[in-house]
Amino acid sequence: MTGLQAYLLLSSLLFAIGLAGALTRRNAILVLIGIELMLNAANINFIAFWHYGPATTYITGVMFAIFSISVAAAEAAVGLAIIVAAYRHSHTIDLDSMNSLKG
Amino acid sequence: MTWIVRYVCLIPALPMLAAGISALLPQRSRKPAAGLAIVSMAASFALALCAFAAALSNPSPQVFNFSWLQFGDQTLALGWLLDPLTAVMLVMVTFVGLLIFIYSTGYMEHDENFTRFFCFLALFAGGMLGVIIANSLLLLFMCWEIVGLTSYLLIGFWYQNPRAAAAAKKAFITTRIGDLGFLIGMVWLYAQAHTLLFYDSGRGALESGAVSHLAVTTTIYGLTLSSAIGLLIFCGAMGKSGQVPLHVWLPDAMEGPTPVSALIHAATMVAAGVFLIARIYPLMSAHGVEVVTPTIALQVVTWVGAITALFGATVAVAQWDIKRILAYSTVSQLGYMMIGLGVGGPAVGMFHLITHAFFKALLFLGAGSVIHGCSGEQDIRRMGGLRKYMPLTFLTYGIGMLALSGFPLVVSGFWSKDAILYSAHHWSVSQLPFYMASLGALLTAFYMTRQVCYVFFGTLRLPGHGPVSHSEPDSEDTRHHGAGHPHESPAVMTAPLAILAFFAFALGFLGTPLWPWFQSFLNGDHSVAAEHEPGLVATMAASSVIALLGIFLGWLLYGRQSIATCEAPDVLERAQPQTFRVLHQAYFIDAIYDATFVRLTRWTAKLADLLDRFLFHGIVQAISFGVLGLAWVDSFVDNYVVNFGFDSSWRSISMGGRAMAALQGGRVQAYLRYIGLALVALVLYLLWGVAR
Amino acid sequence: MSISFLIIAVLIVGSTAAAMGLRNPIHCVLTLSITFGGIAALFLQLGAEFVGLTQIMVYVGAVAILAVFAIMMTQSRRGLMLGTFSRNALVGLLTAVAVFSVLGWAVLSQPVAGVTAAVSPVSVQQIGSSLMHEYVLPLELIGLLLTAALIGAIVIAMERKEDTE
Amino acid sequence: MTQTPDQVFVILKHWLLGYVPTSVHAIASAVLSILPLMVVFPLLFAITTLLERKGLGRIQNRLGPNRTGPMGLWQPLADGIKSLTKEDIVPFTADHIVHFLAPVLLVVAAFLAYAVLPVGRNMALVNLNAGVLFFFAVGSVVELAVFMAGWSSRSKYSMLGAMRAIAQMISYEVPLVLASVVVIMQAGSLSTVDIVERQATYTGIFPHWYVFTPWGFLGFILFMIAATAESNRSPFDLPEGESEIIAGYYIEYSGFKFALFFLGEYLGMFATSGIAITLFLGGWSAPLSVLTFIPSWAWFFLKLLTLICMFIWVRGTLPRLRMDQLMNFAWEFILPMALFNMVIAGLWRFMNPGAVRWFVCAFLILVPMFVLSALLKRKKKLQLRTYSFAE
Repeated sequence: MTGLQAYLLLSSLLFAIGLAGALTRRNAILVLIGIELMLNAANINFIAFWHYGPATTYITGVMFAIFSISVAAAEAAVGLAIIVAAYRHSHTIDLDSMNSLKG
Repeated sequence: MTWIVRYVCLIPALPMLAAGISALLPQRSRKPAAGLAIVSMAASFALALCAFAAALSNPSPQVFNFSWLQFGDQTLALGWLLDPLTAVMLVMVTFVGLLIFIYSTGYMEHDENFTRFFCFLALFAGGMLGVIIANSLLLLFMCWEIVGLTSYLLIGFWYQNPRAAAAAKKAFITTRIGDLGFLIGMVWLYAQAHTLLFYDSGRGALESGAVSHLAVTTTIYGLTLSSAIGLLIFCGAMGKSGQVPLHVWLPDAMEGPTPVSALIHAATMVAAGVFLIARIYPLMSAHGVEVVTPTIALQVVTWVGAITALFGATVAVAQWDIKRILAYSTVSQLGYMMIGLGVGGPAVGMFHLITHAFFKALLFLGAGSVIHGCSGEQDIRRMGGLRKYMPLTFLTYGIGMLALSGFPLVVSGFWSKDAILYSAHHWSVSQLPFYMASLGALLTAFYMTRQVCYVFFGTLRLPGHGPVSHSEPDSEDTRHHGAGHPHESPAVMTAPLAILAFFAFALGFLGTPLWPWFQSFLNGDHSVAAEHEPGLVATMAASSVIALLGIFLGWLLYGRQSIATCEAPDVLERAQPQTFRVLHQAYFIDAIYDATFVRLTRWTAKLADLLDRFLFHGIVQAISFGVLGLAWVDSFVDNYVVNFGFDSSWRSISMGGRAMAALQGGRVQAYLRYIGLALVALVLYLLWGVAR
Repeated sequence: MSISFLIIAVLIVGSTAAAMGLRNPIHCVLTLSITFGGIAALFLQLGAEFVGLTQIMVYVGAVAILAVFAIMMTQSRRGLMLGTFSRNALVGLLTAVAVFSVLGWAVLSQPVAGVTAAVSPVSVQQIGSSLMHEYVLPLELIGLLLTAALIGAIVIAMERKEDTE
Repeated sequence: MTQTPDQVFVILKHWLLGYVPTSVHAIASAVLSILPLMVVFPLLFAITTLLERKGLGRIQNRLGPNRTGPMGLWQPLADGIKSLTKEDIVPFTADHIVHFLAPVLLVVAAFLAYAVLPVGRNMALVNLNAGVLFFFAVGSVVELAVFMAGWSSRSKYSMLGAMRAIAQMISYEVPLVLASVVVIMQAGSLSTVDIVERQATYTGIFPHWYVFTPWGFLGFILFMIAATAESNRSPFDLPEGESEIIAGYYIEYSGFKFALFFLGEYLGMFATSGIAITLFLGGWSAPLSVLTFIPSWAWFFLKLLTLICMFIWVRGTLPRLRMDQLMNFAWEFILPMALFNMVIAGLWRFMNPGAVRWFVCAFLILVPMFVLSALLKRKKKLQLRTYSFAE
């Protein structure tokens, strides 16, 4: 197993754990966090590919990670705001009981 | 390239910026709006002076181009340029504009839409300056349209007044007719020359490469391409500069505030057409190698100018409204400029443009001062004797009148008009324009004298004032506080008058035949040498005589005995009522347009309406009935044949739908699960593809 | 593969598993911040200093705190939650396992050796200048996105007053 | 460059390293660098507590501690012994692990911040490429520690204190970072060492400290205000306002853990002061070129003590703010000013050096300052407060 493969394996494990969390948790906030973890796993891939890429002077991977972090921050802010608003509406953040579009 | 060329674009940009900012200001912030406009204009003036200095030291066109947008392999470039023509116009427009802005703060003081007024005024100035600096016909056209728009807005500034609104619409539509020709010409030029830039280091549309190509290619009726395109563009200039037959909007435009009339419809905007012709003069005058007579385009320009000059002068003789007289005078003078361009080249036409801008702005502002003083009265029959009440206005107005009449040797109007007459006299095609112009000059002096006599001499005939009702005209009290008494305007209005009067005097000496500095500057050679050409003195003498004769005639008919009452008919009206009526109605051109074009349009509209109502409506009805019948048949078939089949199929569809709906249970995690499974499938597919 | 990588990897995986498996959501977030720190350490180890520090600042300093706040604000009034895991948790877990096995197979089956040349850590100047040159449009877009998210989050989460019509 | 008194600690370290086998060279070097910091700053903490109590006493027209030792000099020692020997009380319902980890994390984070502080010439622990960013990244960890402390205690007071503290820290972290961005713009580097070296040059005898520019001065003031709020010190000490919520988030701590919180807070204050010195006050550089014979580390600590005295002075002078005032001040004054300051700094960079530049920038700063403060003042209207988020 090479260095790059180790990183990729770690990131796919992280991705899978994040996915598992997002799929199994009831708490909407934790589902969101699972998705954040998946994004982080992707970031690890970017950085790893940059590091093991042909030339580290091409910093596309780094830039991509930075942009991805920014997007993730925006996503977290809006997602949590939506959850808070939904909680105010239905007094629960249990995803199993939040399956109706009706108010 | 000096630094100023790069920053020339600031000259129009500053007023536009001021307009944009003041558009956002609330209505009550009058001072900031006016201050913004004036400061921006002053800054533009300063920049224009810098540009002028730069052009003085380097008279060849200096350009700054950039590509604006690109589609396919075509690039549309915009840019601006600095050459003597631009520099002269920049200084004139910014200077006159600045003065008029200052004047307007006094004139519009009581108007509730003061802020809007200055916003429009600044936008106008920006557009006009944009026209001047444009190095691309496209940019010029854009700014041209801005100017047209602001003209519309300003003529209709008092839009509550239906006549002003109508005048605004008229101006807009009439100029648009001309602009159509302009647009077609522009498109044609682009198709032929593949560029709309004027100067582009050898590749521009006005430079020898493109021009020589255009000048030798002929199109319909043996016209050269350059002439045909030039004539189309001239259509735009005709609309903007009020040449016959598109002049009808200009007198009506006097419904706008007087500073607007001065700025737009006398000094600058109407001159834009002349400027445009001067700008594309290389195109207009381009001819093949063997032909040396003036091109068809220039001949058309000359003839249109001559007709306009004479037309305007004759009509102005028979007007009562102080501003309409000046408006028709403007039409006439624009005709002179066109003659000058046609027969003598840009220098001659532009010289008259510049001098005219100053003295016509002066006259209009003077008229505004008179109107302001008489509380809105515009009919010269109801004025009279104002020289006692408004001495400063009278003095400056008199100077303007002398300049317009071409009083010999001292005023600027004489020199510029003389140059035109001289060139016309030497025109190789025909002498007729010379005689028309001379007659026009005679009439010009005549009607100006008439107007001054009516307004400033004689006795006061304002309604509510008997001829002698003002017993103590000089007492301070009646002067300033009398409700209907004429009074002198505030200093903020008279100061610009004085400045303009000075220039109306002095500018002429830049272009006398003895020292033709202006002409040589515009033509680009620096040999400031007096050229003694044959017949020069004779022409000068002739034009002096004409002017003096006109003034004398005017004084004879109107000044000798003072006009007593406002009901008294005009001297000419008494002598020739029919002719006077024709002239007063401006040859019934408006009526003719009403009877022909407008009625034609109405009839076409009515016809279309009738067609719509009966023919098309009938067809539609028939079709709808047919469709209804078909539908009835169809519904029969539907009910008894098709429905059965559909019933069974919708059942299966709704079952499928229910099955699909089960997938979308509203549970987010279920969706995420599908995505995860899809990801698995995708990766497997990709791997399988690689493995194969 | 170095020792430090192994340590960090174990830390990350352990804390992530805890974050996704613990009962108390606050504990989840706290362990999650360990994960974020570990990922930042991974970035630092790989020479992406700026990204690593940004990771800490954004995730530990902002996202984790935000999540904590959200949890505090949504603490159910009816007491404890019905349960930690949803009804279909097993299916979800199986899906995740399937994803991991497929991804892991993909990683291991491909000969992605990568180049292990001398690594020069990316400097902040480099990032800054490329943000201002090549990536200026994405930068502007991100700025717009963040502004929109800021305003949107406030608007969404703001409590509307019922009594004002 | 290598004056002996200036570089005495560096030389000492290298001398000591000579006695260490090369295999453990790296670790030994790290230990030798870290250990002095871990000794010096807690010592400074001890001195500061005494200084603060004495100083506050003087300001409040009383004597302050004077019983232990000559003039009360042994007071810190006594305090330390007392807190070490006190019983460690953990609430029954508390989340034990988190309750234990919170003070540890706080102190660790505070110590980590010193890694990038250049306390003297060649005396920065690491010269990180993104040093300033590192500082702020570590600073954001403190928030988590505060939350852990407040939440794990299962007490309403501590929870409220933690919420207040976090809200305040987040609000003031934005202007804190923005105020320092101007320096980064000017220096063109995120490395603390580079930033100090940019400032350690002289025109005549005057140094090029950033505080001597209009934007730098404004940035320094904003930074100090934000730093005061960030370290929860008076007048921004709402999270631990004694009269309202007793001691805030560490109300349920006692004994040595309480002391750790105290230590962590003071260390945080030193660290922010240190970074303020680094960014604006020229770090270890001497204020006049003729004074460079005094060792650089001495200058750093002199400046640090000055700033600490300033903190004490402010604490003794200003009353505590109300929560809404605190938030309004952050979002309506400091943040816009910081943003505006960035514009000014950009302008500064593109104008020609000279007095004109100085005056133009100063003028451009003064105008929005007056406008914003007038706006803040105008809102001072007495009315019933409406609570939108506290239920």
